Amino acid sequence: MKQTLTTLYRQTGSSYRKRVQGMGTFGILLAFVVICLALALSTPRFMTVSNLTIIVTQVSINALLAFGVTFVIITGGIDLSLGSMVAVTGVVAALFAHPDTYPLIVPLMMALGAGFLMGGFNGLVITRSKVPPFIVTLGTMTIGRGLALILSKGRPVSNLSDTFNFIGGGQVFGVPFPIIILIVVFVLCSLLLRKTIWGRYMYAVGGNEQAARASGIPIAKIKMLVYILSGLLAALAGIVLTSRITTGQPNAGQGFELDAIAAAIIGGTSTSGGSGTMTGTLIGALLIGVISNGLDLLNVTSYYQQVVMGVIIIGAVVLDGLNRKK
Amino acid sequence: MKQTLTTLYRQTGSSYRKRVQGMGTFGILLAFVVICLALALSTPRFMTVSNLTIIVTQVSINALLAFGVTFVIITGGIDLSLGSMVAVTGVVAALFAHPDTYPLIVPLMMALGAGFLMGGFNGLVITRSKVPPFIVTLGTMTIGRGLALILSKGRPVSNLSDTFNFIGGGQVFGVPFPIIILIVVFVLCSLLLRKTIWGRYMYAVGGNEQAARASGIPIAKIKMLVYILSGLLAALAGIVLTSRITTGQPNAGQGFELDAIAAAIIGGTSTSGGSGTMTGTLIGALLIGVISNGLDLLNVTSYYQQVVMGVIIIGAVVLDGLNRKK
Amino acid sequence: NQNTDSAEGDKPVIGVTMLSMQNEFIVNVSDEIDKKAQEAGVELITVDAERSALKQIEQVESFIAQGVDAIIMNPCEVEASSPAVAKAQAAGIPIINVNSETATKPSAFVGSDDVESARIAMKYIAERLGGKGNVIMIHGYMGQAAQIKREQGAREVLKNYPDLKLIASQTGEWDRAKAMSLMENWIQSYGGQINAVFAHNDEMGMGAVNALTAAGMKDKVVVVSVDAIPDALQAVQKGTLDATVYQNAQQQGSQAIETALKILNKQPYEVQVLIPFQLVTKKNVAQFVK
Amino acid sequence: MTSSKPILQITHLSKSFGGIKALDDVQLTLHRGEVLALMGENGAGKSTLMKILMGLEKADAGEILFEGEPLKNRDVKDTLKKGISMIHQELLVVPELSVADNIFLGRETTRWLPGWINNEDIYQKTETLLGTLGVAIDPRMKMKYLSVAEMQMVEIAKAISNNARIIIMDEPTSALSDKEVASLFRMIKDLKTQGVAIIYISHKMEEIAQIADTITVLRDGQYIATKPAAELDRNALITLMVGRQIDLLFPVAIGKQEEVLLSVRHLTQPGKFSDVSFDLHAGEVLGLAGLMGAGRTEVARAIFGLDPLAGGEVFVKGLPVTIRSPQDAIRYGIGYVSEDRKALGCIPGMSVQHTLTLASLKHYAQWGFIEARSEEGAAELMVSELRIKTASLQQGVMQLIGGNQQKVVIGKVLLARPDIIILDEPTRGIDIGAKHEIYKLIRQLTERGIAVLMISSELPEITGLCDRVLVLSQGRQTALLDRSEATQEKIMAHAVHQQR
Ligand SMILES: Nc1ncnc2c1ncn2[C@@H]1O[C@H](COP(=O)(O)OP(=O)(O)OP(=O)(O)O)[C@@H](O)[C@H]1O
Ligand SMILES: Nc1ncnc2c1ncn2[C@@H]1O[C@H](COP(=O)(O)OP(=O)(O)OP(=O)(O)O)[C@@H](O)[C@H]1O
Ligand SMILES: [Mg+2]
Ligand SMILES: [Mg+2]
Repeated sequence: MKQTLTTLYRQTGSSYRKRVQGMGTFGILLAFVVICLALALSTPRFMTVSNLTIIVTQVSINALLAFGVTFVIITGGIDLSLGSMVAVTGVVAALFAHPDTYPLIVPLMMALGAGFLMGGFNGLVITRSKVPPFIVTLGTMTIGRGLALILSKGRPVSNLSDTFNFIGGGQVFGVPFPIIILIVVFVLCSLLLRKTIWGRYMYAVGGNEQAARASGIPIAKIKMLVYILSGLLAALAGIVLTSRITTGQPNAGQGFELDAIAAAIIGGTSTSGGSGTMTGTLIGALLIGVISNGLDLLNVTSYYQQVVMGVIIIGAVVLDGLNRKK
Repeated sequence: MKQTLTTLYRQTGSSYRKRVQGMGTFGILLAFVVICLALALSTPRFMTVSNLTIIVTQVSINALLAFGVTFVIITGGIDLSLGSMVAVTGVVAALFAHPDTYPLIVPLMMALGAGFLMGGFNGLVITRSKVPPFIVTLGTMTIGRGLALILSKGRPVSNLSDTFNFIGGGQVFGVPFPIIILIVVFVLCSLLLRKTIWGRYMYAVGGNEQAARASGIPIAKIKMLVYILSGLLAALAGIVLTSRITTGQPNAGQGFELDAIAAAIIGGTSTSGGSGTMTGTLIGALLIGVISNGLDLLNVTSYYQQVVMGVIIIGAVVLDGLNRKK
Repeated sequence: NQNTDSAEGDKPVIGVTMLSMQNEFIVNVSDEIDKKAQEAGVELITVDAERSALKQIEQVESFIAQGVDAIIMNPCEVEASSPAVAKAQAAGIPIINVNSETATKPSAFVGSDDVESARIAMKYIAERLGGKGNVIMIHGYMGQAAQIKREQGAREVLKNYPDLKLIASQTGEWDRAKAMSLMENWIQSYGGQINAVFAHNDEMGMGAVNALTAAGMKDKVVVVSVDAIPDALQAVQKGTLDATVYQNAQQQGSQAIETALKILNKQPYEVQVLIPFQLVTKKNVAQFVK
Repeated sequence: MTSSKPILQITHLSKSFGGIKALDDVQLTLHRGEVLALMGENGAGKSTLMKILMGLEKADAGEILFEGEPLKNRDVKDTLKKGISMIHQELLVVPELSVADNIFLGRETTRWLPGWINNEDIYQKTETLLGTLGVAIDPRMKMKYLSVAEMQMVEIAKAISNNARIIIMDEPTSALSDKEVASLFRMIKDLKTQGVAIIYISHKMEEIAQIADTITVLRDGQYIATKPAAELDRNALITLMVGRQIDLLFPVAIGKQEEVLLSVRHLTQPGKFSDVSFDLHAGEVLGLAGLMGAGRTEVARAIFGLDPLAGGEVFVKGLPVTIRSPQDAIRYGIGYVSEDRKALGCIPGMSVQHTLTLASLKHYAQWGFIEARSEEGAAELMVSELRIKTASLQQGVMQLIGGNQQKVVIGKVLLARPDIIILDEPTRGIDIGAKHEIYKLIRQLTERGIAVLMISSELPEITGLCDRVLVLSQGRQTALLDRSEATQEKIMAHAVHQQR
C-alpha cells in the first residue's frame, strides 16, 4: 500500500503560492501615488522641484527615526523614547558645537554616544528584565526629557558653529544636506535589514522568538542591537534637527515617536513583529510629509487640517488593506 | 435526544475549588506599598487623610481612561485617541453647561454621546477594515484634536453652571465627587470584566482571536463594545476634567493616552492581549499618582522630577517582574 | 478664493505662521490679523506651528517656495526660530515678527517684551505682601521662550526684595489641570506658609485659584498671572484672581498687518512697534471686559 | 552495535518545573547508526529530555556524555555546532522569512563583508536539499504560504542540513501524509548507513515498528526500560508505556439511527473542493478520509461557517440553513473540534474551566451575568465525564498535556450541546491511552444519538471506528463506503483516484 501511495501521490496544485515575496509595499505605494496625483491636480504649487525638495527635507528627521523604530518593531518591540532621545542628543551636540571650541567630529560623536547609551539602556533593561518595551521606553522618554533639561539648564543652547549648522541647513550641488543623509541612511538600513545576518535575525526574533532561540540565534544581542540602532538614528535625527534650527532645544522632539511609529506601520510594518521593510517605512514617512505639505499649500484652516490629516491617513491604510485582500 | 443530553449536562456538587487566581496583581501591589512606605518615611505630609484624598482625586481622570483602555488592550487593541476624546467631550459638555441654559443631564448626555460616536468610529473602522488599531486611533487622535478646536473655535469654553462644576469639584459627606465616580466606575468595570459573558469574551478575543471565533464568539461586536466603552469612559473623564477646571479646553488631555496605557500595563495588562485586571490597572494609576504627588511634596526640582519618575516606574515594574518569577 | 495663485493674482499674499492656534491669546492675535487683512484686501495663508520651531522653519520655507509677498511670524523660540528669519531675508521677502522676538533681527517687530510682563506681575505681588512673604511660581513648559523670559523677569524682581522668598517652583506646562494638581500638592506640603502664587499664564493661574478655593485658602493667598484671557478677567472682577497682566492682542494683530502693508507699499514704517503690558486688577478690570 | 562506544550517554538526569518533576533520574544510550525510539505517554518527559540535550532547558542534575565528552555550559548554538540537531514537536518556523532562510537560520553562509548573506548559495543548497527529500517547494517562497505538511518537511530538511551526528525527531510526522513519511523513512535509512544516530519520538505505533532499532520507554518522567525493537511487540510496548494492559482498542458500534441530522448538497469552494454531498445520520460516525490536502478540513470549516461557501446547500434536520459564522453553526447544533488545537481550540492564559464553558457561556448567564455556581458545575461535570486530568479547574489550559488538552477542547464543544459534531484529526499527537478514551467517548456520544463526522489521516482509526467512510480526493468526493466494504486498501485506492 505504501508503494502505491508514493508512486501515485503528487503534490497538489500550487495555486495559493503565487505570491512569493515583495508584494508588501505595493498597496501603500498606490495610496501614496493617488494622494500625490490628487495634490498635483489641486494646486500647481505642489509638483515643483522646490516644493518636492522641501518635502523630502522636512521628512528626513521623521524618516530617520522611523527607520530606527522599524528595526525595533520588526523584533516585536516598541520605542517611545525617540522624541526624548532627539532632545538629549540635540542638546549634547549643541553643547559641543559652539564656534571655535571643538572640531565638528566632537559634537557628532558626543551626540551619537548619548544616543548609543540611551538605546543601550533601553535594550539592557528590556533584555534583562521582564518589563515590556512599552513601559521601559516610556520611562526612558520621561527620563530623557528630564536629562535634556538638566543638561541645557532648561534653556536653548544656541550660538553654534557654521560647520555644524551646515548639516541641517547646507546644500551639496543644490541638494539639501539632510536629503543626502536620508538617502545614505536609507540605503544602509535597507542593506542591513535585507542583506545581512543581523537583519535576518531581527525578522526571526520578531517572527517567532522560540524558533529563533532553537536555531541558536542570540536573541538578547539582537534586541540590544535594535535599541542601540534606534538610539543612534535618534541621535542623527537630533543632530540634523539641532543644526536645522541652529539651537539645542531641550523641549524638541515631542510626539516625534508617534509620527515615526505611524510611518513604519503605514509602511506595512506589523506591530506584532516579524515583518516590515525600510522602503515601506520611507513611503510611510513621505506620505505623512506630503499630506502635511499639501494641506498647507491648499491653505486648509489649521483646525480642519488636523481632521483632514487624520482622515487621509486612515483612508490611505484602508486603501492599502483593500488592495492587499485582492 | 435533548433529554439524554441534558442528563449529561446536569450539575453535580462542587469539589474542585482551589484558588490559584488573583496572584497577578500581587507583585505590583508590593511595589506600590514599598513606594508608599518610602514616601511616608520621607515626609510626614504624605500619610495624611487630606493628602491621600487629593491623590485619589487627581488619579481619578487617568484611572477612568485606564479602565477603558484596559478593556481595549485585553482584546489585543490599543486606543491612542483617549486624550483627544477627553478634549472633544469636555468641550461638548462645556458648550451645553452654561448656567441657566440646559438642565445638567443635557451636557452629560451630549458628552457621553460624543464619546460613544468617537469610540464607535474607532470600533467600526477597526472591525470593518484591516487597518491596525494603532493607526486608526492615531488618526482619530488627530481628528479629535481638530474637532475640539473647531467646536470651541480654539478658545476655552468657560462660564459653566455650578451644578456642572459640582461633578469635579463638589463633595459628598466630605468625599470629593470624582472619588465617588471612580469607585462606582471601578466596581462596574470590574464586574463587567469578571462576571459577565462580555468580559469573558474580551479575554477570549485578545487571547486567541481565531479560537474565539471558532467558539462562536461575535468578535466584531466585542471589539465594537470595547472601543465604545473606551469612548464612554473618555467622555466621563472629559466631564470630570472640564468640571474640575471649570472650562472646556480644546487642548486638554494631550498625552493622557500614554499615561492611561502605562497605568494598565504597569498593572499587569499584557500588550499582546488576553490578560489584565481592573484592580491591577487601578493600582497602576495610583502608583503613577503617588509618585507624582510624592515628588511634589518632597519639592524635587522639576527637571529631576522627570528623571526620578521614569526611574521609579521602570523600577516598580522590574520589581513586579522579579516577584513574579519566584 | 483660496486657490488664487500668488504669482498671477494682483492681491498681495502674506504667509502667517502662528505659535499655537490652541492658545487663546494667539488665536485672538490671529483673528485680528485675519480681520485687518480682509479689510485691506490681502490674501492670507495662515498656518499653525504647533509650538514647534522646526515646523515653523518648514512653514516659512514653504512660504518662500510659494513666493508670498511678506511673512508674519509669531515665533516659537528666540533662537530656534531664527533660521526662518534668515531664510526669508535671504529670499528677499520681508518678515515681521509678532508677539515675541527672535535672535536674528527681522524686518520689523510688533509686540511686547515677555520679561516685562513677569516684572509687572511680581512687582504687584511684592507690593501686596509688603515686600515680605513666601512665593510660589508655576512655570510654563520648561525650555520655551515665554517660560524662560517670564522666569527671568520674576527673578529680577525677587532679587530686589530679599524678604520675598521663592519657596517652590515647578512646571504646570501651561495647563490648567496640571497647575491645579500641582497647587493641591503644594497646599499639602506648605499649607499656610504660602502667601502668593505667580503663574506664567492665566490658565495655570486659574488652576491655582481653583485649588486654593477648594482648600478654603484663597483669601489668604495672592494669585497673579499673565495674558488677561476673558476667564481671568472675569475672575479678577469676582476677586478670585488678584491680578493679571494684559497683553493687547488686537493691537499686536492689527499693527503687524499694518506694518506688513507699509513695507509692501514701500511706505516708511517703524522697525520696532512696542505694545506695552498693563496690569489688570479689580480697580481697572472694567475697561478690559467686553 | 551495542559493543561499540556510545555516541551519546545520558545518566541520572532530573528536571523539575516548579513543583512538577518532569524528569526523574532518567538515562539514555545512543550508538552510531542507531534509530532509537523514545516512547511514552503524553507528558512522560520525552520533549523535555530532548530540549535539555539541545541546551534549550537546563537540567537540575545528571550528566550528558557526547562522544565520551561531557556536554556542559553550552547554548543551542554550541550544540548545533557539535552536530546535534532537532526537529521540534511544535513547528518552529519564521513565517515572514523564505524557506531557504528558515532552513539556514543561524547558519547563513556569508561573503564579501562580515555578516553579508550569500543568498544564492543558500537558495541553491536548499534546492538540492529539498530535491533529495523529494519535495517540490520554491526555496524563495515565504514560509507563511506553506501548508503545515510542507512546513514540517522544511523543518526536517533543516535538521538534516546541519551535517548532524545525532538528529532528534520529535513527532516529525504529525502532519505528514504517507508519501512524505515514506521519503522521510528512506532518508533515515540513508542517514543510518552514514553512521548518523537518530532519536525518534512518535505516538504512531506503525512507524515505530517500521524503523526503530531500539526502544527506550519513559513513564511519568521516569526511566522504564530499553529494549531492542524486535523483542517488543505492540502490546508489550503499550504495557510498558501505560503501565497496564489496554484491551480492545476500538469500541463496537451500535449502528446508526434513521434520522438525518445534517445533509449537505453540492458544497463548493473554488480551488478547495467542489460538489461535496452527503447525509449524516443520528448515532453514526461518518469518516472523512483522504490524503493530506484533499480538502477535508476545508469542507469542515465551511460547514461550520469558518470559511464562506461559494455554492451548495446545507440542511439541518431537514431544514435548509444558511451558516455564515460559527455562531450560526452553534445555534443550529453543530460543533467543531479543530485539527489545530493550539490555533483554534485553546486560548492562552485561560483556565480549564473558562475554556470548557467558552462556547456555551450563555447557558450559565442571566442578563449577561455569569452564575458562578452553574458555570463551575458544568465544568466539573465535563472534567469528570471526560476524565480530564487537571490539578484544578483553575489550571491554565495551555499547561495541560496533549490528550487532556484535546479533551478540554472536546468538552468545550460538548457543553454547547450539539447534535452534530465534526471532529478534525481528534487524536493527532496524543498518546495511545488517551486515544482509546477518545474513541470510547465518540461511541458514547453516538449512543446518545449524536451524529459524528470524523476527519482522520490514520486509516486504522477510520476503518476501526466509522460506520461509513466518505473519501475525498483533490477536493472531489470519490467514494462513500459502508463499514463492511471500507478496507484500508480500498479507501486508499479512492483517495488517490483522479490523481493526474
Ligand atoms: N516549560 C514548562 N513549564 C512547566 N512544565 C513543563 C514545561 N515543559 C514541560 N512541562 C511539563 O513536563 C512534563 C513533561 O512534558 P514533555 O513535553 O516533556 O512531555 P512529552 O513526553 O514530550 O509529551 P508529548 O507526548 O505530549 O509530547 C509535563 O508534565 C509538562 O506539563
Ligand atoms: N495557508 C494556506 N493558504 C492557502 N491554501 C492552503 C493553505 N494551506 C493549505 N492550503 C491548501 O488547501 C487545501 C487543503 O489543505 P489541508 O492540508 O488542510 O487539507 P486536508 O484535507 O484537511 O488535509 P489534512 O486535514 O490532512 O491537513 C490544499 O490544496 C492545500 O494546498
Ligand atoms: Mg513532546
Ligand atoms: Mg486537515
